[in-house]
Amino acid sequence: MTPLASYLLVAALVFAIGLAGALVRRNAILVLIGIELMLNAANLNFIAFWRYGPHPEALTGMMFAIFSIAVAAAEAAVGLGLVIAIYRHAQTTDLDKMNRMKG
Amino acid sequence: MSPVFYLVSAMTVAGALAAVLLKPLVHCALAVTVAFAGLAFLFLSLDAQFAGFAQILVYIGAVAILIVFAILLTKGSELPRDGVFSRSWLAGVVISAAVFAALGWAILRSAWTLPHEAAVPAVTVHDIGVALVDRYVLPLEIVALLLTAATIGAVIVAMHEKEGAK
Amino acid sequence: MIDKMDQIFVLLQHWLVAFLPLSLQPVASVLLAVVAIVCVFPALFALTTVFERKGLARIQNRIGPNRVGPFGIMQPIADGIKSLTKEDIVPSIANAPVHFLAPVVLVVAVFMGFAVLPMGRNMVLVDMDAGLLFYFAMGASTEVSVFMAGWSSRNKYSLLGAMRAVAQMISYEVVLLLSSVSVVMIAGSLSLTKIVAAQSGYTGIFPHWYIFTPWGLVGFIMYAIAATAETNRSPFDLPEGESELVAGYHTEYSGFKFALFFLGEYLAMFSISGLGTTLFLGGWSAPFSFLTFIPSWIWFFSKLMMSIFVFIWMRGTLPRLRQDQLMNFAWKFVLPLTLLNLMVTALWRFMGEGWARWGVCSAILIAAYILMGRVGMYKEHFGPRRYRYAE
Amino acid sequence: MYLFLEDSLLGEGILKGMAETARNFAGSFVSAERLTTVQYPEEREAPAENARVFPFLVFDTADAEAGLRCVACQICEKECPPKCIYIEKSKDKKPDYVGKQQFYPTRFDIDISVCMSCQICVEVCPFEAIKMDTQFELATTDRFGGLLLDRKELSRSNEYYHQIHPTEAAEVDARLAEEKAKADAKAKATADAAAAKAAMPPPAAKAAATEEGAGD
Repeated sequence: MTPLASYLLVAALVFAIGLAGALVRRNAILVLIGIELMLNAANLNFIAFWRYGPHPEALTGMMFAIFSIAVAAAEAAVGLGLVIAIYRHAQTTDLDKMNRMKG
Repeated sequence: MSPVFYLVSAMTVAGALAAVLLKPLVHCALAVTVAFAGLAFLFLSLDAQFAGFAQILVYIGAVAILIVFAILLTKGSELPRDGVFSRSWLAGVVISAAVFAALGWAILRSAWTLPHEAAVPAVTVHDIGVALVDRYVLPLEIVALLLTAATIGAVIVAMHEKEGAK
Repeated sequence: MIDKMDQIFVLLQHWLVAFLPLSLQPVASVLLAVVAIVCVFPALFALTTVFERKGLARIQNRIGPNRVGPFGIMQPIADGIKSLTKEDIVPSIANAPVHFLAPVVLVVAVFMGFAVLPMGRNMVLVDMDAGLLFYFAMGASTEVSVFMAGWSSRNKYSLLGAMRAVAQMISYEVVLLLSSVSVVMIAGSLSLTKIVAAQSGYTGIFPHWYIFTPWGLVGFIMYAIAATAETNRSPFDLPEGESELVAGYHTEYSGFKFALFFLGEYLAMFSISGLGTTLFLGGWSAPFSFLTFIPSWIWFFSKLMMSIFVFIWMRGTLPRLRQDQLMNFAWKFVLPLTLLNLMVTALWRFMGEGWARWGVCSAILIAAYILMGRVGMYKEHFGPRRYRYAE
Repeated sequence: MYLFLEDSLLGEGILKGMAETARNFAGSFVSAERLTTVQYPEEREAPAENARVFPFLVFDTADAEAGLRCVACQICEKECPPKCIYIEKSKDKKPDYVGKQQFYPTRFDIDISVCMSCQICVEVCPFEAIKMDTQFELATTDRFGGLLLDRKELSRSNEYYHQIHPTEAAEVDARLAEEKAKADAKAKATADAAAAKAAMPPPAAKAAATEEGAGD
């Protein structure tokens, strides 16, 4: 097993766990946590490929990870803002109960 | 691979699993903090100092705290009566297992063709900074715009509804 | 001889490490430095507690602790024995593991911050390329420990106190970061040793410290305000307002765990003062060119103690702010001024040498300060308190 | 438009305050009269005249048992907000300072761990029998027995009262003397009247009685 492959495996595992969290849990906040985990796993992939790739000095993977962190922060802020807004409206964050289009 | 890698990977995966499986939401948030910290250590072990510290600063310092605030603002710390898992949990588990299987298969298939060792890239923070305002200046500006929009959007979405609006 | 005195700790470390086999030497030298930090700063903490109590007493025309040992200097030992022998109470419904981990995480995260501080010439544990970022990453982790403490106590006052403290720390962390960024812009590096090196020259006898520039002065003041809030010191010590706010996140802590919180708070104060010294006050460099014969670590620690004294002085003077005043002050005054300061720093960077940039930068900052201060006071976002029922 | 407000610059007050505390800081090293505190166990300040801690019972004569002013009327016991006074009334009577036959307390306990030093017992006492002490060093290792003071422990002489609250004690003494004089005069008048009644013939005695009634 090469180092790159083991990093990729860890990233795949974290990604799968995040996906499971997003699909399996009822709470909207937990879904967001799952999405964050998936984004992080992708970042790990980028960094691993940057580290073991042919042109690390081009910084492509690193830059992608940095931008992804910035975007993830924005995503978390907006996502949690939405969760709070929905909670205020529906008094629940349970996704199984949010099955109506009408308010 | 060094034992440190296995330890940190185990910590990351355990944190992620706990975040998904634990029932009380605050426990999930703390567990996901552990997973974030583990990922930051993995970044550091990949010689990506800047990304690792940015990960700690953004994810542990901001996102984890944000999640915690959201949990407490939505009374998420109370356990729901009808279970924490969705009705379609089986489908979710199957899908994610399938995704992991596919990814793992691809990685293991190509494991021997992947590069073995690479020299530690001599990239300083200075290089990253120069690259940010040179080659990646357009993405940087777009991220800045996105962050501004996200800040305004989050404030508006979460702002108190005015009396009479209801 | 002067060089030897300057490097005495480095030489000592090398001498001690040389006794060990070659394979152990790198680990041993790091370990030795860690042990030094772990010993020196808690000792400084013990001293500071007694000096703080004596200083506050003098400000209030009292004498202060004078019973234990000569002039009360052994007071911290008595306090330490007291807190060690006190009963460690964990509420029965508390989340015991998290309740236990919170102070540990806090102290560890704060100790990590010392790793990148240059405490003298060649005296830095790890000279990281992204040292400043590392410091802030560690500072951000303390927020998690604060939340852990408040939540795991299962006490609504603790939880509210924790949320209050976290909101305060996040708000002022933004300011702390942005005011440091202006230094990074001029020094061109995130490495703290390079930042100190960039300030180490002299013009005549005067040093090139960043505080002696318009943007540096404003940045330093903003940094000091944010640092005060970040370390929960008066007048921003709402997390400790036991008299009117049931303390805060550490309400349910007693005995040694409480002492750990106390220690963490003081260590954070030291490290944030050390960072401020490094960023704005020239780190370990001497204030005048003819004083360079005094060892660099003496300069670092005397600057550190000076800033600690200012912290104590402020605590003895200023009343506690209310939560809304605190937030208004952060978001409506300090943050805009810091952002403006960033722009002024950029202007300073690109205007080139000469008196013109002094005039322009100072004028912009002073005008902004007066304008924003007046607006804030007029709208009562901050400034003198007025109470309806009192008039 | 905000530039010409009468208010000073933002932060000026903070600087003024810092200067003031700095003056205190330096001054407390230089001039000893700035220091307001007293090094308590070694030095102590004389207690203020109006200081009050816990109540005590006043007695007049040399004997604490006989001279106790308290007549066990139990008003203080009823009025005490935290109910820290416990009184047992005697069966027999003995003469008080006026010479009148009065009950006396066989038991008078104050639990000073309960007492809140409100001085209501002093206000309501019609006999000036209970007063506030200035003694505050009452710490004890026995928190139940040691803090429950009985009649003997509570008794203090009038001289002691004069010592701790001279002005108040003088007023009280004057008032008591006046009352005693009045009582004496009345007793004398009654005695005189009785003597006159015995001496006078019946009609005159009747007239004297009406006179006395008009005098009331």
